[in-house]
Amino acid sequence: MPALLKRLGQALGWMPAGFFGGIEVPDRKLTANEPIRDCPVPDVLILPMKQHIGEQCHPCVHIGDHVLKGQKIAATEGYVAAPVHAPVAGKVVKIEEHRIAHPSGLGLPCIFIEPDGSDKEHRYDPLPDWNTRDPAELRERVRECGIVGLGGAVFPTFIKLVRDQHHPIKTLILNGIECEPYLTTDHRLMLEHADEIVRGLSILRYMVSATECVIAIEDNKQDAVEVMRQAIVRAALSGVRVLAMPTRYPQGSEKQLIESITGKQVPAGKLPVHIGVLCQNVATARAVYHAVEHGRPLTERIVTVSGEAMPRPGNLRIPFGTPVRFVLAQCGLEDIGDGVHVLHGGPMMGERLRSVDVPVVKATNGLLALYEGQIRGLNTEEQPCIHCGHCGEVCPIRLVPNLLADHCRNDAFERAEAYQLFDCIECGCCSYVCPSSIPLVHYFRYGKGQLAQIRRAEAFAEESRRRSEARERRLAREREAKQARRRARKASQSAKAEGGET
Amino acid sequence: MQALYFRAMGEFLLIIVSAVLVNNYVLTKFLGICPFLGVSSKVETAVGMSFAVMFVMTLASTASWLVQTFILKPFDLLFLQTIFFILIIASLVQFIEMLIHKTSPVLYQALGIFLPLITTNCAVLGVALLNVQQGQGFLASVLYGFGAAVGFALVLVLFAGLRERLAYAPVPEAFRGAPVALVTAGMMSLAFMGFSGLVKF
Amino acid sequence: MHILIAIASLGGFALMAGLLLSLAQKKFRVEGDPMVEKIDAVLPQTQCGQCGYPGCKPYAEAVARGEADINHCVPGGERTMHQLADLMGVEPKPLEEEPTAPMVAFIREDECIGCTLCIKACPVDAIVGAPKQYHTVIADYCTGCTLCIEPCPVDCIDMLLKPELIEHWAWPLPETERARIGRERKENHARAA
Amino acid sequence: MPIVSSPYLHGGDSIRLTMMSVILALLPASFMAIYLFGWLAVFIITVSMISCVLTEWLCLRWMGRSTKPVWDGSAALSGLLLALTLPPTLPWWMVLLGSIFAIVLGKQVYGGLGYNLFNPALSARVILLISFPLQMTTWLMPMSDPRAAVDLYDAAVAWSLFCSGPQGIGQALDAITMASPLGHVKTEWTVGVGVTDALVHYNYSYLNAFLGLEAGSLGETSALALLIGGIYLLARHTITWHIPFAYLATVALLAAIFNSIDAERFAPPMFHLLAGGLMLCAFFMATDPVSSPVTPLGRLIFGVGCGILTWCIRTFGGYPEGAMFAVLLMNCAVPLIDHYCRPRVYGHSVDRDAGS
Repeated sequence: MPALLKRLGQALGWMPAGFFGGIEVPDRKLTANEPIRDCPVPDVLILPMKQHIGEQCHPCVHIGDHVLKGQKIAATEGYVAAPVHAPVAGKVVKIEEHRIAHPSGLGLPCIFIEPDGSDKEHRYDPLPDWNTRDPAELRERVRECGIVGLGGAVFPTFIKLVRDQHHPIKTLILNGIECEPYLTTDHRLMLEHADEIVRGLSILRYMVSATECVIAIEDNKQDAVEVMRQAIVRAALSGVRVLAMPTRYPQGSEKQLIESITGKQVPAGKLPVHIGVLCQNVATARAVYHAVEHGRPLTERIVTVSGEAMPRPGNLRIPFGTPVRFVLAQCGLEDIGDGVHVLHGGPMMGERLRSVDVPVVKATNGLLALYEGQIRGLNTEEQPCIHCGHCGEVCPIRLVPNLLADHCRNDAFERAEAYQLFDCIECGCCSYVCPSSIPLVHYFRYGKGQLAQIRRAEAFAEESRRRSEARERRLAREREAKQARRRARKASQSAKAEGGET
Repeated sequence: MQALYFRAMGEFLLIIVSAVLVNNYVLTKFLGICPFLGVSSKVETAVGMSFAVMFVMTLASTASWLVQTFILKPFDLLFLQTIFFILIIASLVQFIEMLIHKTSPVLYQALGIFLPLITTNCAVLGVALLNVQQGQGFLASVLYGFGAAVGFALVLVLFAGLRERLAYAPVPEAFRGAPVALVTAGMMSLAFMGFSGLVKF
Repeated sequence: MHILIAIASLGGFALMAGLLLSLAQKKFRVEGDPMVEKIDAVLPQTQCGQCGYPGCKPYAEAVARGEADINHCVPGGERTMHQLADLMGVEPKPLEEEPTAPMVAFIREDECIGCTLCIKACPVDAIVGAPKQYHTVIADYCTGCTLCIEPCPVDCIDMLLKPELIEHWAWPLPETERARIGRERKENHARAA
Repeated sequence: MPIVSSPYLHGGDSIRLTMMSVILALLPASFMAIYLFGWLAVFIITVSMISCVLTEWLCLRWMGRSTKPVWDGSAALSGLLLALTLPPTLPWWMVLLGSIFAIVLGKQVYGGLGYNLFNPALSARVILLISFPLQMTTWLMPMSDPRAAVDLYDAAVAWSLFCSGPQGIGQALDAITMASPLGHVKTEWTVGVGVTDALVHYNYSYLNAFLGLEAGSLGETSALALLIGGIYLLARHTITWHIPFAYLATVALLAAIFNSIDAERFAPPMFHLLAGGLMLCAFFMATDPVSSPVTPLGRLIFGVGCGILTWCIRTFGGYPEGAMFAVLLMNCAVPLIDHYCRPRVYGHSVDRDAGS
């Protein structure tokens, strides 16, 4: 019945993309025809100790050490983490806090490496015979090579690569959607490195023993669809489909893509593996291929450098740690004027950089230079909500964004949580369509941040209460013991006195 | 026989509709305004208050009818009517106060002074008095009391919903708080005028 | 005669109601004050005593009894005040004092003489040390209550700002006119009430 | 530099575009009003719109707020909507009073656009109806009626009627007015005449009712003109289908059921759909975004509620027309409907509230 309803919805245009809601965003893929080119190595590379979601790494090199390209320079014992590797051979010149691409403008400890110009490289053992190896070994390799989801979420990849008896993976989805405007990294990658992506797909499939594979590409990239199909034929793989998905933002969001392809929804608070699906970005698949077959850790990525204010846009292969200012200079943007703003990531989910003196990290999929007039929030004024409900119609997870934003704005955080604030994926569809130009996503982020702080404060208060009560009990016990001693002493004294008398 | 049964059911339905909508105690008789404004800032509290009032009102109209019929009228003590009714209501309110204090201390705190004030709630006494004045039968009186209580509950909860939304609005300085609430109540009352003539009672 | 019937019936009725009520009173007796627990649950448990009571629990008891106002908890700030107002069913009130940024105590160890006075003062046992040994503050447990400052005979305890962590950073409200008006309205409301 | 969150792109929709599209959608009905009631319609619409905008400006100035919202078109729209619900015989000062009610009591008291709990135009309409019951239920013969006694295409005649009422043109009120179909059926029923006979006496025809060639408020007579506007709004996606569909379907269904039970007591569904302010309310009043629910399910419930109340008040109530009361009554319930009719969020099971 739900399937029938869904088909009806698709026919009537309510679910045109296989998931609920969504919007049509302008394409603006300026760099779709620019071949990937190499970015030169800068004078110094800055490697933040956390480029993934999870726990922060600690340096395992010292100032003055010489490191090889691909050598591990930071790691942590934590589970949800990915180690950091040196992208070039060189010398560790300093380890100190440096600003990173984060809306707060705060920094993280970073390792600074000065390249020595040599190309001495450290590699792990290549495993060309991976299909005879234990998947656990391959998983350890993926973890050791610091591979994270390169679509933008930077969640450590190895965590999702589990063989679980309770939740066997049925479908492996390679995400080549790239629904954000401007960005063309996955597109170019599929055109130029289709065979490597398919090899990576085979490895991933072997690791989780998925029965079917889907490579999902938006139907505005027919050339990539064609190239991937040919690559699959060349590799003589069976059970792999290339699907041209309807072009609709946010088709590339993991949850929405899974709903489009399988018709199932990822339960709230669970991972896709719970419904037997593994979803990986095409660039991640390629990184897995390099890590397994060549023993090369993740030290560089493709970045779309684009935007109307960028003189020479292109797709660049950039080593992590390269300062954004240096990258922009390579594309002809030497000094950034007043009316130009640089975005880190795509325009729908990226971050406006307050300073370009931050390094390129694993999450960097685009660097866009836009004119001020193009940027929502700088040239619009928030007006009262007229309850038109457009935000709810486009919300791919079916929140009621306007009421949610009201609760957040008025600090009614418990209410906001009851309205499922934490299910928001911050795709930005609501803000995009809002006729009142309300920065809804900003309110949600505010609400989430405040709620997180409240939760921390509550946990701290609980801990303090526990400690304070423990102290009270201890003090009471001590008083009790003291009184008991005193009584005992008195008793023995009086007994002595009595004994003396008698 | 069946026709009679249907007639009676129709009659009772009319009594309820009349008490809930057409002759709504708050919006058309303007009785019980005090708790209507006092405990309507949150829906949860309003729901709690509604149940308390429904309990008191229904039982009070029942008890007052019994007292009226079996004590006051036979012994010709109608001059004691008010004092008797107040006694009934006060006892019921005391009872419900203990009950709420036991079951929901938060609701007890939230209702605060308005809980004991149900005693002097003019709507409750009004229902009891009007009920016996109309000289209806037992079942009709009970239904009438219940209907009036449901009407009170309905508008109280609706009004609380509106006020929760109002709490987010940048109401002009001079209208903040009670004034805008009264304007809203007035608009509700205007809207309820649409029901006038619905039941000729 | 008539008047006697009146008195008898009224008296009888009142007696009956009184009996029923006293039965109900027995059945629905409330043990203790359940509000204390609820109030204590929203207090920040710094045990700082800035409210004028020796700790969070005593303040909770005072509020539940209606002796203390809802706006005395300085570290809890506006949020705690609003929660208390909700619980007690009263209007929000402006705070007595603006809350300061979160602090932690820090002992300059080279000046510490190991007297253990601060250890005794700490309400959450967040200072470790032994007599004649340096003491140190476990920063993760310190509530910033400043109760250890006073007893220290050599004034070697400083209150430092809690370091700002990038993971703990929270988005501010958007800098739009509407968000600003909303904020001001709320503050005005608190002040006016 | 302020911290601005993503997304950094915007679709370009704005409040002004929304309001302008609704005003555009009301143009057919406005032209119909002018065709039927000549200069009188022009005067009422103009006075109402101008006084609404002016009142809004004065309110904002007086409160010391930014007067920018005056130009977003919402005040003008309220003025136009109010004018279209007024009977054509209304003197100028009542129109002015209505506009002031709409803006001050309907909107600015709550903090302006987006915060009003009730539809401003309908609030003003109801206040006027309660304050001036006679004037608000006196309908003029439209110019399409061969019995029309005054030439409303003559500006001078219309002006004196507008300024000083029927005595201004030396006519008795009775001579130029007639009952509206709804009012006629209701009064006939009270003297014991059934619906069928009442409609025959009235010379009622569905075609005339559909085109709007009958007595009624300025903009509510022509179902055709309102449908054109409503379909434009639906096509432009300013409103969704939920409220108008649920509203009209409920009224039609109730009328059909009861009409089949007793055709003399209960009017047929088509009569209900075409009569009075139902079309105007269904497409323009009940769909006013500010005072209607935002979720699809909420909108359906809202529409059904409006439909039931409209039919009940029309059939059993003291007032011949219930549409505006119905919408105002349902406006009261909007916050609760919004709260309890949220859609099922992605990845959550249906018993969400029980679970969390």
